[in-house]
Amino acid sequence: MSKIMSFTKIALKNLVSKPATTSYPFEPKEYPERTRGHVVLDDDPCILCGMCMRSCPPGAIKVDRAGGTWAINGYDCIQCGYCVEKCPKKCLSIVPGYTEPSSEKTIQTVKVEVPPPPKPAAKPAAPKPAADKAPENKE
Amino acid sequence: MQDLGQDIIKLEKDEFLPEVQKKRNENWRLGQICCAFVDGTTYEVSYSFCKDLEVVHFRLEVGKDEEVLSISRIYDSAVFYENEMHELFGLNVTNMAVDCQDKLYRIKETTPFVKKEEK
Amino acid sequence: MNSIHKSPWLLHYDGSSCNGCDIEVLACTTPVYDVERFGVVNTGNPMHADIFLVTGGINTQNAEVVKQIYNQMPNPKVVLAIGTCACTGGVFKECYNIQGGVDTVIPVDIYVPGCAARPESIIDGVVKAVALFKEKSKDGDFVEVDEVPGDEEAETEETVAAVETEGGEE
Amino acid sequence: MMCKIITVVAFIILAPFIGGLLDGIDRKLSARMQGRKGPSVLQPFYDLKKLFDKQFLSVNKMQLFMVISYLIFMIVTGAMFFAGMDLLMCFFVLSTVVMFLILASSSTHSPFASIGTHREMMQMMSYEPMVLLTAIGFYLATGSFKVEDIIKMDKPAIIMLPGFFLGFVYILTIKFRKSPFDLSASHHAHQEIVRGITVEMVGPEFALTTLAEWYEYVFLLGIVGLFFVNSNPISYVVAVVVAFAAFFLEILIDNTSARVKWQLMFKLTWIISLVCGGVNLLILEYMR
Amino acid sequence: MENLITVLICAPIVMALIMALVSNDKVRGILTYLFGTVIAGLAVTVAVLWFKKGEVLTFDLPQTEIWDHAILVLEYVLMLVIIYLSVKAKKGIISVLAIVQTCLVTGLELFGPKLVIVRDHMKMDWLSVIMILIIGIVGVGIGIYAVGYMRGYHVHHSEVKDRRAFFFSIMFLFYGAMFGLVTSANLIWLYFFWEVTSVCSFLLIGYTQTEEATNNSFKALWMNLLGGLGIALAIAFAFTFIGSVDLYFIVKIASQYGNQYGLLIPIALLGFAALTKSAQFPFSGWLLGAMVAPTPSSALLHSATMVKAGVYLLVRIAIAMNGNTAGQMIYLAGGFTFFMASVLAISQSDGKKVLAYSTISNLGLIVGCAGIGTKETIWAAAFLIIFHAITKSMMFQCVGAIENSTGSRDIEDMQGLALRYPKLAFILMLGIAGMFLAPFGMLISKWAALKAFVDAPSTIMVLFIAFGSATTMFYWTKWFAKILGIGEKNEKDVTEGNEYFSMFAHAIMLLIAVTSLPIISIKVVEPYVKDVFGSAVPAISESNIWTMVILVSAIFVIPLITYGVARSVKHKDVMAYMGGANTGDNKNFVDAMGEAKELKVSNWYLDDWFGEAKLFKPAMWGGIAIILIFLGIVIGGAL
Amino acid sequence: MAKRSIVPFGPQHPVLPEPIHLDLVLEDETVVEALPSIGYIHRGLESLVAKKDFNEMAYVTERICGICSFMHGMGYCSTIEKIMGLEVPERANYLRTIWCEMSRLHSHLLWLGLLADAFGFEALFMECWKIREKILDMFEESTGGRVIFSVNKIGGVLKDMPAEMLADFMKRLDGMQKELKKATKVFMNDYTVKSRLEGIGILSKEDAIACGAVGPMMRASGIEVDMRKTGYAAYKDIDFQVITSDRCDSYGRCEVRIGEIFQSIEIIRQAIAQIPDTELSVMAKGFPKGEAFVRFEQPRGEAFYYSRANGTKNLDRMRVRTPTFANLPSLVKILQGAQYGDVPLLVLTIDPCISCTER
Ligand code: SF4
Ligand code: SF4
Ligand code: SF4
Ligand code: SF4
Ligand code: SF4
Ligand code: SF4
Ligand code: SF4
Ligand code: SF4
Repeated sequence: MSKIMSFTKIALKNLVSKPATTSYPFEPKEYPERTRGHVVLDDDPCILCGMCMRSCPPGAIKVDRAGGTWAINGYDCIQCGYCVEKCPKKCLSIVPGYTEPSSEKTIQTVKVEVPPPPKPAAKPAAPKPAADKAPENKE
Repeated sequence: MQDLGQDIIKLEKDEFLPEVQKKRNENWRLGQICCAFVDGTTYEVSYSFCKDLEVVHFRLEVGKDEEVLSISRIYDSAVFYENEMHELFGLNVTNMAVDCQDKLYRIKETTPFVKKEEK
Repeated sequence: MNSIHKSPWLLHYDGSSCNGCDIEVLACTTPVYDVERFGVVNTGNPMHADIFLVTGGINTQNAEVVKQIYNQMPNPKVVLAIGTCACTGGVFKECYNIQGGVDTVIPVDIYVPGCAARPESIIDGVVKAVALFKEKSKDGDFVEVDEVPGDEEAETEETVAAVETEGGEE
Repeated sequence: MMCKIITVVAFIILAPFIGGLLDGIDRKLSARMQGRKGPSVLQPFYDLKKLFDKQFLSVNKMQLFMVISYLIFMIVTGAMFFAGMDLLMCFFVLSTVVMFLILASSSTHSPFASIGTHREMMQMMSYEPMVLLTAIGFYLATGSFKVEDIIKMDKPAIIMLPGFFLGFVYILTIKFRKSPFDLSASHHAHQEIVRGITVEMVGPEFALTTLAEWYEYVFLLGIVGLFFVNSNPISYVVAVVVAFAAFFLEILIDNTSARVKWQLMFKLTWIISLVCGGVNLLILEYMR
Repeated sequence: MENLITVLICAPIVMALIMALVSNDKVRGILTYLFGTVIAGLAVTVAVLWFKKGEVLTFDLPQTEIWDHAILVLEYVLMLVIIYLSVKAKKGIISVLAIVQTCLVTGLELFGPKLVIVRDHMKMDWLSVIMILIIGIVGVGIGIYAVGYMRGYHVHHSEVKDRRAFFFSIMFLFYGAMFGLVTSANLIWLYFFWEVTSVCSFLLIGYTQTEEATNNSFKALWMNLLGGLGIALAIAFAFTFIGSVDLYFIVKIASQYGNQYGLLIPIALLGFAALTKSAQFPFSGWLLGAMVAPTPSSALLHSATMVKAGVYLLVRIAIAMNGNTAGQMIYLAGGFTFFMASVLAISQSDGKKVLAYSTISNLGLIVGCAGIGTKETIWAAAFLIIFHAITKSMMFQCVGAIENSTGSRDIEDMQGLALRYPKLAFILMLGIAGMFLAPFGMLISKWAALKAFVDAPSTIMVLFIAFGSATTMFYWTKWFAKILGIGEKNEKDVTEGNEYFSMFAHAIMLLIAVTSLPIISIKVVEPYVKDVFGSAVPAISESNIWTMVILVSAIFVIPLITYGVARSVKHKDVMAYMGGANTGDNKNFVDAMGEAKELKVSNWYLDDWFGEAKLFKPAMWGGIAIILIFLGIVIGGAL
Repeated sequence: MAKRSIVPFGPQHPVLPEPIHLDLVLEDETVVEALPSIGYIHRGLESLVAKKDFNEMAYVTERICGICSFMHGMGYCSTIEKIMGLEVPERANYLRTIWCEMSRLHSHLLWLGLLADAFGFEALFMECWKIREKILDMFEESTGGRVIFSVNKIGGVLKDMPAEMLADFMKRLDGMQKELKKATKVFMNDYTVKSRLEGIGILSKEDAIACGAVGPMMRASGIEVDMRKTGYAAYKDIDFQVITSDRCDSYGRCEVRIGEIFQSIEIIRQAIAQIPDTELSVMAKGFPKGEAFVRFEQPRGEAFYYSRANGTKNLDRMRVRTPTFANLPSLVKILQGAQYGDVPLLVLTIDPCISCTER
């Protein structure tokens, strides 16, 4: 039983009803809460143990113990969440909102102050900026 | 024939081709061929045959400089697997129906799964 | 080159991606994201394209292909690397057959990260690319890519050196 | 005479705008039929401007020369039609026009262009009989091949030519490059021959081809209208409405069918030409 | 005039004898130029002198008696020649045809009843003059071309025995016979010249003496003898029932009385004879087989001589076929042939074979026009004959020259000819454009024919034309497209000056003919039509013709301008698109094994649809059916 | 007088989103010879086992392909689970089943769309992909990713789908089913569509076995094999019939996949109704040692996973034999004598996934 133009009904219905198209980018997109957008570090609990660096499949995270920095290359991270799972301190989380496209592959670096284990910290840590708010951009 | 568990049946080289032919005659499909290079000395080559929901795996152990006979004259579709093994592992498969001359994937490295020194 | 502003035609090439990013690129053209709203046409023909979307990393075989397609596109043109693989090689960068991101063979203008890159992100990338056309002139920076650029520094030097003289047989 | 010149000038100046707008409407309506928002109706003009601004790359210089000739002769065809000249001659020149397009594409020695070229020829072979028959139909119905005489009849030609009209609308699908007969130069990207006949046309060259296509749109819809135009001024309104309806129908067909292969196209088109055109022709000749 | 015509007919025959004796190549060349010039001059003189008066002329040659007897004797000679040749080739059966018809005609002449109406043996009118000019100019052009061509031919084909003296001799004989044919009013004379052309073509086709050539030449012989039999029967009928062998008289009374008293039978038989000569289905085989001969003979057979004899005769008797069954037979056969041959041409890649099918197809159109037999169709037919003769001759010469230079006449090997051999390509493209493109002559004539068919009215012919034009377009277009592509530059062109002379002369003639179409119409074709029908209208209005002429100029001028524009545009050369697999030039791509592989782009030949294997037999049977059915009706109707 | 043309088809070709290359030898438009070549996507990811530990490999295998990403992750995890003798909790099995079937749904819809695109039916392509977006939304809501999910781990799954979510999904699937009925009718009944599918690319039952065809390709040649019937994950508890077709042509392949779309919805329905409440995963302790083959049914057919572990964190060998790899010989077979216009269509009827084929 062949028909010609059997799609007509659907086509005409589509023609008169509202298109399925989103209004992005004119209106922001709302993401479901589980969306894996990018990894953020809560630098407070981080001990710069480097577990995340070692477990990250593409090697997007660099933990510099000596320099006291934790850095992520958002252009290398595959949002797998393995670092989040592995972090012993549970200080990583993966949240909605993707790394913005840009013409440079910037690395976000967060200064992490780890209280040296033997002695208490010399200086009380000033309130740390959140990773995604004030990243230090480095090539 | 030696059963390694997991339905893997170890075959000696001389009983290999007749067994494969038998499978073909009984209308089994060729499921896959897989090569692994273990202990820096031997290739373990596994041939899987399927029929309906059944599966059996034949296992050949091949020394690194030994040759394996191609089954591509029994199963045409083995050509892809065998060329792949030759290109990636350097396994000597002889008498292939179609020899791609290591041009299946056209990679830069030779036999990346078996490092030069190892071979 | 503001005219491209309203009519960016794109060409998609799948380097060695896992399809994740490809189907997201394709999804951009389908009803829910419908990039044709912005005048984007998925041309499939390098000769007609303004924007080159590459997904996936670069391997031995596709390096030549990517270069060739790039060279076939008329100026002005921009290149978008879509997805983590195209940006850096991603999870596959340690594979024996992966050279790295797209920028190892042709100059990349915009990196769109994500694994897979989301349609929204791709749209953002295209919007940024379109903005770039304002800076690119028609004949000025025609770059013919012949050699695989080595390190970053050498790359810029080489591309400047390779500016083509225009005008065919005149 | 003055009137004719004005019409021709109007055609030459306005046709690209009408054609482009039709193209825009086509894209908008198609998008909506597909459940998308679609581009602005002015999009084709943006595209055209962009194409003219692009760098000109060329595989073979011969191509540009053919493409320009293609455009000019397309304009000539349309102008001849709107000047009220001989319809059959318009069609003959039209096939010369298509020749230029074919030569343009084949001059590149490109595999996809080549297949596109052959499909274009196949399309031409398929629709050509109906095109000729249409002109003959008008002649039989009105006693003249001349457009200026045809529009002076007291009755619209469609009364005598329903079969020819059907056949002509049918081949319009081929001429407009619409699915199911969008074989040689796919307006949709994902085709096996890439862009077929236009694959090697870059920037300005492609723009010229597009422009020629717009002229062709207007010319072909003019012929659709010709079936309805007569000495009654209202008929012009009817003609415009019908032309639009035909255009809408083509869009709908485009969006509700798969692209068939040339074999089926060829067979169907000849059969339909023979049945629609042939039967109508037979009846007209017996009525004489 | 009488003397002039005598010279026109006799001079070539004398020259033929001289040529047969010349074995030196140089001398032969010089003689050919000389004789050719003489013949062309004679033809032009005849035409000019005749035009001064511009009216129908009937006359007898001096010493008609002698001519009559000579022809009688020569007919027997011809018969003996045929018997000898066919027996030698073990095809003796063919000679039966010759014996029957010769005996029939000569028997009637010697022992038959006395003729009631005897008129002059010769007649000259506009049509004869057109034909004389075609033979004299186009035909001689081919002769001049042949000098260079045959030299090259024997260099390439060392296996073929050099019989050039014979070749040129036959060619000149051919001219003479053709001149005689188009001026004879007496059917017996006409029949004689007709037989001479048949034998000449047989000899030319068999020139190379290969097995294929011999077979094909005999095929041509028996088919044409079958046609001769048709004329012989027509003569017999005219002798016994009408009492006259004057062609014009027979036509006249047939057109007046229609199928009463069986007057249509000789017309139908003559028509049948013409069908064989003009290679309509089912008799197309001989013309296709004629391709084995060296190019000049193909050109001669296809354009100026032989096949034109057939359509000439048809146009002569056209008025007697208007609106009757004989006409139906002819126009159906013609229309059918036009369509089928153009369809078959699609599947051919041999350039000469495409030309052959195209000839058959175009002749079909002329035959169709003649079969309808109205003023407009005759107008169209006359123009078709003119344009076809010039264009086809030019194209054959061109393909021959291409074959000599490239070693192949296959269309696929003509890729990018425009860059490789610009001059030859120009000729070829002009020819192709001339064959089917608006606004060239063939198309104008076809247009006129179409209009005439609509008015006739003949639905079936309209449909044949509508569909046949579409297929015609397909095979020409793909050839055209091939020539214009990208190709290697700087190949050696071995074409000689005399070949180019002839080709360019043709090209110029073609352009003159196209641009002066309105003048030819007013001065030549319309008077002829008026003479035959009593009144004349051109099939397409004059304003349209002028528009066409303007378009012709446009089609040269516009591309010239755009070419200039295109050249001055700044551009950058790139490679053609090959999906990213290009190896760096436009000729190779990276293949599945990672190596460079040459790209090949070939035309479509659609063998499954239009191949000879598929369609040739049906076409034959279609032709046979049409002829048998209608001959049956004509003869049955008379009984 | 047919003359041959040689046409390079791909690697960049708009009708094939993925790069493969064919040397096509054509007579007019008839394919007289087709030589495929691959390697444009070959990455060599199986070799990554030497560089990544066996847990990380779960994330690498997911990225073998962005279409049935979930199944790749699951397949790989099952081999390790088998080697280590881990009992995956039932709820995880059910969740895996649901995600598998959702993957199949989105994959088949994607395929239908691309098929429509290959035969030039743009509106139908758009319709299929429009419907498909709804499944992607469900994926994103349940796993956080539209195409790559990262919810598999060795020993179970990482995320749960709460009952309300499942109920909501089911409701949406019911709605989708209606739309799908209308759209798939076009594939099955439309004259122009049928002219492109019927009798095109015949692969007889015998050839299917000889070429080692798998999945819908094989089932459309009348062979009733579906790995889900082996009862991995939760399939053992699900009642379903293997869908086959005896047509052996492209139409049959389309028919089978359309049947499976509705079947998938039905399987999800059953799974949601029966899903038990247990843990989501079991802990894997120590390093695996041993080897295991696992077979399961991806949208494109049967896939093989093989792991060989030596008791360290890096495996000796991991191997995937994906369905497309197995279907390549069938493709070569059906391309012979095809029409050029059907080439993309035939390539599509095996539902190629080159990315997983070349790894
Ligand atoms: S314990 Fe370690 S991770 Fe936690 S807050 Fe202190 S330093 Fe950071
Ligand atoms: S983020 Fe977590 S894993 Fe990474 S260094 Fe800090 S504490 Fe360690
Ligand atoms: S406790 Fe965890 S993070 Fe710390 S050293 Fe051990 S493995 Fe690394
Ligand atoms: S999400 Fe995955 S890729 Fe991204 S940083 Fe964490 S481990 Fe690395
Ligand atoms: S082509 Fe395929 S089906 Fe045919 S024999 Fe070879 S492998 Fe088997
Ligand atoms: S970035 Fe991720 S999704 Fe995209 S291609 Fe690479 S692995 Fe696939
Ligand atoms: S799996 Fe391959 S064929 Fe299918 S959509 Fe993805 S890229 Fe295309
Ligand atoms: S078969 Fe293809 S689509 Fe399916 S998971 Fe593998 S790679 Fe992906």
